[in-house]
Amino acid sequence: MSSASLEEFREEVHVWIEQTLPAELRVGLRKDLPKESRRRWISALAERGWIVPDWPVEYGGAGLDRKRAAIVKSELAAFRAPTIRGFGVSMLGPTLLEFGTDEQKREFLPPIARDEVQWCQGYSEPGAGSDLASLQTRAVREGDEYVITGQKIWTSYAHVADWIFCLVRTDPDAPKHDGITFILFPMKQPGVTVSPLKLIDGGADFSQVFFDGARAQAKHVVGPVGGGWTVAKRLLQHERTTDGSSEEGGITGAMKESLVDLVKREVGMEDGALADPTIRQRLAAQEMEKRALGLTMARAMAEARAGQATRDIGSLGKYRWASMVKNEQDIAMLALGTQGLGWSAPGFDERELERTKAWLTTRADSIWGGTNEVQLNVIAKRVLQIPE
Amino acid sequence: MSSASLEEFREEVHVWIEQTLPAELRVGLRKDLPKESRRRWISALAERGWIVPDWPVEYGGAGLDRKRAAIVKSELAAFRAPTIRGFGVSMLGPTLLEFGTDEQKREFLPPIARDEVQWCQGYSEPGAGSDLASLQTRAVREGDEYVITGQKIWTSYAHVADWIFCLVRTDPDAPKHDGITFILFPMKQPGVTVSPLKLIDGGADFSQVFFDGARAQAKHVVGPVGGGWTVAKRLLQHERTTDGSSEEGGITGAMKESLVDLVKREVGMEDGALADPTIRQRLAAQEMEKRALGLTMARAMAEARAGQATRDIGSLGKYRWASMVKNEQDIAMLALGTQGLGWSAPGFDERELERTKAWLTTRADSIWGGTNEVQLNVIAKRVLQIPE
Amino acid sequence: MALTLTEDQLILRDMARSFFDEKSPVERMRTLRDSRDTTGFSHELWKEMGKLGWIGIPFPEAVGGAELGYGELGVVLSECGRVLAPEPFVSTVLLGGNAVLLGGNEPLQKELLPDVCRGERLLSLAFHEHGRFAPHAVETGATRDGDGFRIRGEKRFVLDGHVADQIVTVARTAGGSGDRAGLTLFVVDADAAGLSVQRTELVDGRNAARVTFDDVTVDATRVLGEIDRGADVLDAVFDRATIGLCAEMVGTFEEAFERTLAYLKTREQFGVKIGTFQALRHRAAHMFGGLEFARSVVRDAQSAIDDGRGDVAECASAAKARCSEVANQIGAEAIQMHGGIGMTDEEEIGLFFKRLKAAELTLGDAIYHRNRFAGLRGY
Amino acid sequence: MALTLTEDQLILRDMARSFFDEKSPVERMRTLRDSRDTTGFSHELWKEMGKLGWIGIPFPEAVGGAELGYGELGVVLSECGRVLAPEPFVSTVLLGGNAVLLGGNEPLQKELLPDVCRGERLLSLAFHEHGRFAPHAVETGATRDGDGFRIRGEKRFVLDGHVADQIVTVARTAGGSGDRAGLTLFVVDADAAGLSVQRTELVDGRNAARVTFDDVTVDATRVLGEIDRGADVLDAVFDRATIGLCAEMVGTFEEAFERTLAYLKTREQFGVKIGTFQALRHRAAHMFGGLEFARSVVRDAQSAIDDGRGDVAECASAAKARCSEVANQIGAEAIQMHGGIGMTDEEEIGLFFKRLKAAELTLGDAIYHRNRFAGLRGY
Repeated sequence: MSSASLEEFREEVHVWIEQTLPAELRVGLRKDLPKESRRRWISALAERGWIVPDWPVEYGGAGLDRKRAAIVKSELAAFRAPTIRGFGVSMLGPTLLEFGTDEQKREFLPPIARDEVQWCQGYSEPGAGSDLASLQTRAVREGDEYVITGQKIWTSYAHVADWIFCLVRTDPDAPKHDGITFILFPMKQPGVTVSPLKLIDGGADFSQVFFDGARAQAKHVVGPVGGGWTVAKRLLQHERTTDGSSEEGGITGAMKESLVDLVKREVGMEDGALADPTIRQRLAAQEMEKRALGLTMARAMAEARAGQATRDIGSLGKYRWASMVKNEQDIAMLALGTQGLGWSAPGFDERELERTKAWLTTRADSIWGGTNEVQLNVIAKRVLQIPE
Repeated sequence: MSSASLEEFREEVHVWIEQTLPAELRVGLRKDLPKESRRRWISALAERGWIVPDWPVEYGGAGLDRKRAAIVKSELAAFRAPTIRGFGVSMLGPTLLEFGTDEQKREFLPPIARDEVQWCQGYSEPGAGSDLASLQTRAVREGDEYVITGQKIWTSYAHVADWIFCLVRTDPDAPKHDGITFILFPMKQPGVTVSPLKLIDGGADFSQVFFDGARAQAKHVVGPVGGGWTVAKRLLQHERTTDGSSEEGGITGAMKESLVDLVKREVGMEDGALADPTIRQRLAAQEMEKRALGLTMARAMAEARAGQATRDIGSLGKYRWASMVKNEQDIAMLALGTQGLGWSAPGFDERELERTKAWLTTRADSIWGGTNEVQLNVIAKRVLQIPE
Repeated sequence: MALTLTEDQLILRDMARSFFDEKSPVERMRTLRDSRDTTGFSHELWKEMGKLGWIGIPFPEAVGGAELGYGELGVVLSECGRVLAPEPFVSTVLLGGNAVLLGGNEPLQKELLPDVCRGERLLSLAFHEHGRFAPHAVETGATRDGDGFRIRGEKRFVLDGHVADQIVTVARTAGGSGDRAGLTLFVVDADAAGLSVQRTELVDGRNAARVTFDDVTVDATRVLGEIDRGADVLDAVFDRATIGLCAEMVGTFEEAFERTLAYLKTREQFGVKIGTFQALRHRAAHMFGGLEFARSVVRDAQSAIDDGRGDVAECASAAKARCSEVANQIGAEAIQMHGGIGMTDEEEIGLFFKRLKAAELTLGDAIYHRNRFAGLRGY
Repeated sequence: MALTLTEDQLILRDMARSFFDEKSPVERMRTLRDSRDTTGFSHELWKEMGKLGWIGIPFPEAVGGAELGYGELGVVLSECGRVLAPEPFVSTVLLGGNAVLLGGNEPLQKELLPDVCRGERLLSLAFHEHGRFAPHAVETGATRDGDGFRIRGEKRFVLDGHVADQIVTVARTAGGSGDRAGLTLFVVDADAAGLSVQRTELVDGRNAARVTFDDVTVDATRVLGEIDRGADVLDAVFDRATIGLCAEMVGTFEEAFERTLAYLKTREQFGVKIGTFQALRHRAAHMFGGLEFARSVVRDAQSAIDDGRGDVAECASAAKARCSEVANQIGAEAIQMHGGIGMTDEEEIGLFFKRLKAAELTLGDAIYHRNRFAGLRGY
């Protein structure tokens, strides 16, 4: 494939988006987009298969190769166009493409590619966090079905999800990792109860999900029965790939006011420098850390592309990212002082309240997606290969 | 015993020291004291049994109770009088009093109490540092003697010592802790070779000691054969008690220039504050830490005296002390900049060179006497009682 | 220097602990928060504490106090901190009460303090005008008006200002913002004309108000300390309040640490208790160090007040710099070691986490107090 | 932005590594130190490096250089750092050489640089007058004297000043100490009358001199850059030198880290390899993070020079702030994890430890560079 044809393709994509995407939607990830306009845009996108451009056409994708798919994504990003990034598109879809039966692919992929079905993830349990494989939710075979009993926690979007992909224990007597099965079933059924989980930041984006005789069809097991751990781990790799991009799109990027601006305003300037030299040092270190993290991730990707042997940087990136994101809010709190202690208006303005919430929300960044401790364990064991 | 009689005793001690101690010796721990004058003073002190005031009179002490012995020590300290703090007085003596046979006490204690015999300690080995009990120096019985082969390291004063108290393995087949014996033997004999160990600070206060068929008398085993571990641990407790006092007498206290003065001079003052606000923060934190450490040790002692149940603070104190002492020199290096990088004159003055050396010397404070890691382990296990 | 508790203090501690365990488990603080209780604490409980003599601890017997010391007050405050009791010790006793005690003449003391000691009068101190603690950065102005003064300005973070009967107000009678000279302290009644108080909701469930002074007139007899030299009183008030707040923090540290330690000993992952992981063990040891060192410097600071030592200011800053650091350390570790469950509102550890951050930033953070300490030490 | 090594750079790295492994194991540096070698490095080895074209990497072909970039120079410097080679890259190439390159007119460049590239001329830069890095704090004065200048003053820490053929000297022709304006750079011959050079011995085995200027006269043709505006050249020299020094440091980090990692994998205590202890594992992971992040920012800084980007100064400070921190971290952990054996002079890790501290404090510590970065970023 010549690079000329790639450039032509980019032009084609660009023109199509330019013509199709209404101006009011060119604003990036926001929750307050005009609904009807957004719906029409997503339909048009789905029509071209560009919600999942690299999926086969028969499953609702555009059947594009890696380079062309990347062009679609980068052009969409350049327009700050709304797109679909749910669990279906980013995690279950790729997993089904790899492990699903033809029947499963035909059944589940096209609705994902058209954004018609919302999925949620049933992984963590109260007793199975970092040690996910110790999960206890049971699935017992009854004819063509499995009957499911147990409890999941940290399930995002559970209250709006139509289906769940879920890890269940089908063989309690097998070794820990061998008794786990990856299964799909509908959320809207008797035996499934969703209970929102209020967090310390006041939000309730996660839920606990209780299964009391919920039913799944046996044909909706993905991969072998008892072979769910392999499927689950692979799916998490997709999650990690998605995570990588969250630096820009995450909570820090969405702030109404940058950290530097906030600190300048709150702490004040004297002779061209921040009035508090200690906070100045911390802010400079934070800016440097953010930049160094970006450079390190970029370098790792470039080295991987160049085939240069290097140590895997993934866990280090997650660890440092979590620390960096938390440190940003810690500095904001120092700069805000008691004005960072508000819970609600009046008395505290929007910029202050969003920092207080962000300070609380980001505490989770060193916990979700592999705790700091797990990342450090992984670095020591797999990256540095220090025998245990 | 009335407190009146204690006060009389203090007065008596005070008057005696006042009359006996020459003015030129009232200068604290220094190496450059006039020799003859010092010798006469130490003799006079030994004569009264006040080198080891709490030891029985028959072994060269003064047979004083705890309170009176403390009075002697505090009066001597008040005069900054030279005294003897070697391994014999502070470590072996108390251990022999507890574990030694009558014959051993008669043979070894009086010369210690008269400062006539120098002792050194044979504990660590190249392969047995934090894990002391894995020591490999072998002692094989031959008639009334043991024949010793092996190697010790970190032996202070080995080149001047007359005798060594040494941990040896008498039973290689017994469980690790059970094959160890505590034994005494002379250093000045064939089969003992002392090789000074040069350290990163340029000093050579420690040695390696090689035993190649060195001989010890069987009657000089302290405690049971194979029971040396118990004796060794008890002796280390005496070492720890001695350590506690080293805060004042240690390297930090002996500096020609205080850290605050050094930083003020090197960094400079502007408007009544240090010209570098970041170093100012670090210096303040360091001063606070030093003070907090002192308060914490004092509180622990006061609580122990008051019989108030509290968690043992010993390991925490050692850990924080080591960190504090190192941090002091780190700050000094920051303040000195490249003037802290000298190895010798010319080009660097005394105050600079002593800081450079101290920076290097103090790296050991988190290693000797139980590494930082060991102290933290002990806190977690014994103090916080977190099951392993 | 009283680094250990006396027999009497040990008895007081046991009494206070039983009292709070029974009447004020952490759950009570949550209920007050979630019900959006209009007071934000319990008047009844406060009066009971008055009857027990605890509110009056630092006040002279002549005004109904117990005339004890910060050693004793610290014992009670630590127990408050342990259960996150939101009663108005900081506002009424440490800030407002101390201002009247240290700056008020006899008539003012006799008028105000007996009710304070009984728990029947609430005070507050209005000084904050910015987010970061800067005690002399006051722009609220007081101008002469006949026999009195007219105050105009706005204050933030007036702790318990929504229920205070009197708000001791720091206003500028001379000089410019940041100047230590030119400040004057006034006792302003809550029902004064031109005064408006707006309650605000805080992250730790406590309450502070925005208070607006729209030409509030106040008589010259209501001045605490000397005109233009209010900072002499104010700085001493802040030292005592800071030390008291630190004592409360130590109680919060203790409880947050003990709960985290207990979690390490019970929570299982990978088939073992998570407390078996050495990295967590070492970090628990560090937390223990933070707690113990904080306890020492706070006890020392308390006795600096009680023994009339000359280094109270230094001790206050050493205590708050330390406690602010340790608040950060223990707060962060408590959440991290509790893992996901620590992120839920249901688990009480999060309440401790929030209170620790609030206390960290109240009356000056570690940076502020390290700078102040350095200044006091001459560098 | 060249974050990865090119094919050519990979080849250069392998060549340099073989060269240093063979000709300059760490033991060589120790021997030079212990023998109190009067030069302190090997003239022969330096000339060999000249023949290989490594000294000339950043210089134009017109003056005998290889006209390559800091990407390439960084590769060689990292390999030097890995074996602690004391050859005069910092003094002759990064400081003195860059001063002539960036400030010298054609005749001066043609006179001096070809020999530099061949390893047959050594340069140095005399700027330091205080312990802490403060590039404009210059009191050494240069006063007009006929067609030239007369220099009077004293410099410290003149790297390799004891063997330099020319000492580029920063002197004040106007203004007062600390002023950026009023500095002028002069090329002073080592044999100039009134110049005295006293070699000093450093903790890392390298060499710096005290240089005294006792009315040293220098011709106006020997000025680099413009009179009174020497800081324009000097600041650019420091940026490049800093970035080069950081590249050297990364090599030292790598080796110190790899040796410590190997020790964790082999040293046994309590019947197990000490690398099995989770606390040490986590700290090893932190060291790895320090190393990788340092590598990234240094590569970025190198390409900022090579690509002619506008943010070289920012990148230099980001690199040195980072490398100074990591030097502290890896140095401290290397000694601590080696335990007692790490305290012995015999074990080579101590040589790395010392070099890391020296590099940390050379050309500005982390505090200095964080402040500078903040200033460049406008806050």
